Amino acid sequence: MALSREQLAMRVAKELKDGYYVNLGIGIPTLVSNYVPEGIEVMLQSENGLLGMGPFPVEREIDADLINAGKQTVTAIKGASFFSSADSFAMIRGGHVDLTVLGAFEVDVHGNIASYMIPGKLIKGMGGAMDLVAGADNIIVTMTHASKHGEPKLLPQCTLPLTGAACIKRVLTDLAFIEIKDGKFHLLERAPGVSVEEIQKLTAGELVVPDNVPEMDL
Amino acid sequence: MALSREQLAMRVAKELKDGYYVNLGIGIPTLVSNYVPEGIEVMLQSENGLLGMGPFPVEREIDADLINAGKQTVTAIKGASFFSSADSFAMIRGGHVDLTVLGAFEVDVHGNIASYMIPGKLIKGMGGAMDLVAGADNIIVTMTHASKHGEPKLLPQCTLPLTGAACIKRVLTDLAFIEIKDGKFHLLERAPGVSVEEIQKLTAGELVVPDNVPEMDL
Amino acid sequence: MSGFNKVVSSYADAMDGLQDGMTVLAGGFGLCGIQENLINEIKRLGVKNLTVVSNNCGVTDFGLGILLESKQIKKMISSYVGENQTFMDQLLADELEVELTPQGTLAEKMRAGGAGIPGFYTATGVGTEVGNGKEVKEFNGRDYILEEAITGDFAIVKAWKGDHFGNLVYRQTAQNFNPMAATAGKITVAEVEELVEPGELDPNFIHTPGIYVNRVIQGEFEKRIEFRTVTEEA
Amino acid sequence: MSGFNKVVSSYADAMDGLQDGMTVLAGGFGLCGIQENLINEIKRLGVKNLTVVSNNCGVTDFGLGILLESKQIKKMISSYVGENQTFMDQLLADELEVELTPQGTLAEKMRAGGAGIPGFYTATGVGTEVGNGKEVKEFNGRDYILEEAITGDFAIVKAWKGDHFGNLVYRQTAQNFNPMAATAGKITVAEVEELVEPGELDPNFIHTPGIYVNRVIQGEFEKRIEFRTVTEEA
Repeated sequence: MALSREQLAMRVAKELKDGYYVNLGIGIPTLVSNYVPEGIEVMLQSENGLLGMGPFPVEREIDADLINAGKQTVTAIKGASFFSSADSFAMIRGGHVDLTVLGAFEVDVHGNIASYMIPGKLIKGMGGAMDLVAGADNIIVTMTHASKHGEPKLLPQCTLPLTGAACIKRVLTDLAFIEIKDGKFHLLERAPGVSVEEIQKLTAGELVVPDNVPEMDL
Repeated sequence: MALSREQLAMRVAKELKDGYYVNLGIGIPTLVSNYVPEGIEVMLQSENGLLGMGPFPVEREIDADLINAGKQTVTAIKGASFFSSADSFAMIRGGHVDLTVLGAFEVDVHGNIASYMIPGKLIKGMGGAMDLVAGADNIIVTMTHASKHGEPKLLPQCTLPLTGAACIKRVLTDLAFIEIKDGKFHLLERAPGVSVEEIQKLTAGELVVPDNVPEMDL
Repeated sequence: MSGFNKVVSSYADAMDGLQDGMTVLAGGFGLCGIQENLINEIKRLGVKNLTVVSNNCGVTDFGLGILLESKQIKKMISSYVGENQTFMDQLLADELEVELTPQGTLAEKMRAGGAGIPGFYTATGVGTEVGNGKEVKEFNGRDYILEEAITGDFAIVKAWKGDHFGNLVYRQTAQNFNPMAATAGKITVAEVEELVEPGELDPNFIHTPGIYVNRVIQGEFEKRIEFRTVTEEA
Repeated sequence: MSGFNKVVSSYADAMDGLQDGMTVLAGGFGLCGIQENLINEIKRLGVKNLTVVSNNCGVTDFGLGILLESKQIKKMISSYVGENQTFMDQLLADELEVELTPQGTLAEKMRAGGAGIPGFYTATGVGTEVGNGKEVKEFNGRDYILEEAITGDFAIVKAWKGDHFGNLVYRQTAQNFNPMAATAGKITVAEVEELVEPGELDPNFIHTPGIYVNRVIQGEFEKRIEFRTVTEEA
């Protein structure tokens, strides 16, 4: 079975380590904060100028001055700090964030990522995504393995305008956890009950499949 | 009579305008703050991270955390702000300071200034002087017209390592107020009782002398 | 009156001198920390062909979006312009130019503009359309592109508290792009929630020193929220 | 214990890992805002051939000057090194390398190092010895030189207050180079006057967010004054 959005978030959460500063993109990545493992503390960075983002506020806590990068009302935890956008991206560009999780439209075997524009259809802008992929060493891309119409999103070469070149090493889809190296996709884990053949069929870029591909532990 | 240090400061103070942000270098420039004209307010910037520098503290106000760029204990006036060295030089380099007053060893007809090093003799470093002369549009150099041994310091070409190239337009010495343009010194004013001939004799770079050279109003 | 009293009493005075074709830098992120009344004044003035540098462009009927609606903006330099259908429509109809700029690069370009840094290198955008036509230089084995500073004829910023010297402090994530915009305008106008007495702001914790600010005005704010997300009370 | 408790209890732990030949960035301006006890610990460790990046080098018997005295420093990158005779002596005797760097450029190089900006252009130093051998580029008709970022194996900073997350606030002009140094060390160690409870520092006014700080220690400070200048009481 393909992973649900919540299961994707659960699998990503297993990559968290105690003391990590983490930037979570809009969508599935945001859900990761609900599954931080017991005994581990992480601090969330929101690129609009907040380190130490907390959960959504209860009604009476709502504050127009306290939002996340998705423009949603949020809270700040004890130990948080607020700062300017220049300072926020100094953190990001300077490689101080330990883990970045973000979505994508396409990823290819060279580690390229396309996530911000579909020419002629969707022109919203890259926001902070280009800075995030350029500044982070440790990135996990989360996305569905294929489009609604069954078109692969793991490609030999991205077709959409790139968000970043040669910067992605790990992709978690609803079907598989994949590493990118030496110009190939390497299958690390498969979603529970999903066969290697299914994954292979929906992967357009070259996929290296080891003898044993364990199921994900969620 | 050559101007005293206090008189130099008094003459510079006449160039202050209401609302000016001013950076005063160590030595004579510092004295300028004692002669701010009536009805005019200026705010002093100290490049170690203070806008709104006040006078020296009385004994009981002395605070090791509150010093000026000359490492002297100072005070802060109402409306002051403290900031980092990067933010301080952003102000300076970005041209936000209205007037910079600093000393020099030599100035030449091209507007070059040498003020920080005498090879083999004095190696203290440029501190903030290079940033100040590069960042300011409006600079007044204050110095003695000649060395103790009578050697001119207004030269056809600086002989010492430069602090800045082609950046100085106005020099106030103990003998004269001089403008630099078109590769020449232009005599604007002379110290009370000092003759044009005396000034001419102690100026090595080409000096343009108009028909009428008024005495300074102090 | 001292040259350091920068308080103006009307929005007309606050935006005096703004003309057709000028570049305006605006702080704010989405609808958070925006200069609600200064933007209204720009609309009232009716100046045209503005270049507006701002991370976003408001929504259709609030924030900078109202200047799109009135077709006063010729060009936007922004990182993200979703959430605004007018924007999309004008862009697709070729009525609007847009220069999409990565968010961190945009923030740094404004900071550079204020700090006398004409250009800097960043890895952001290397190998993408953002890098097209830009100089590439290698440092320590990695490629970086040259990005140039941005300055504006006007900068408009929104602060929490300000004093008559122009010292400003921002609140929480309403800070965002405001401090950088403040440094990079030839004329910087600050709209504050609360004008406080001189000396009331702690000099240790001023976000924007008054040297950057030319005019200060106290405003009334709606503070509209774009996405109201809540947790159920336990 | 949480991964965000960065408090160490001994100076040995604070400087653990410092080795011969490393680069150390140090905040401070003159003797103001210096890491008195971290510097003492470096002396105690006896590590040699250090490159030290700091605006000044203390005085003969206090601050970084004591590491000159003990000949632990191979190279200084500074803007101003007057006020220290040992420095002059070692320099003239060729026992010490020095890279004189304009103060604003030095501050910006450290900021750039922390901010992932490998290089930037500045007019400071154009046409002087500082510009020798550096790339010159014209922007809007003026020449600028390319300056490169500085980072360090260690950064040592001194703050007024800090919490166990590593959040720091500085006091008055003791801020100076400390915030930039904090961002540019692989390992950043903060010596604070007062360690406060989590939540005690206002999140709106944190000078250095904890993300930059690896270790925090509370110290006792002498706070020596270099030039004691006073006004007579009226």
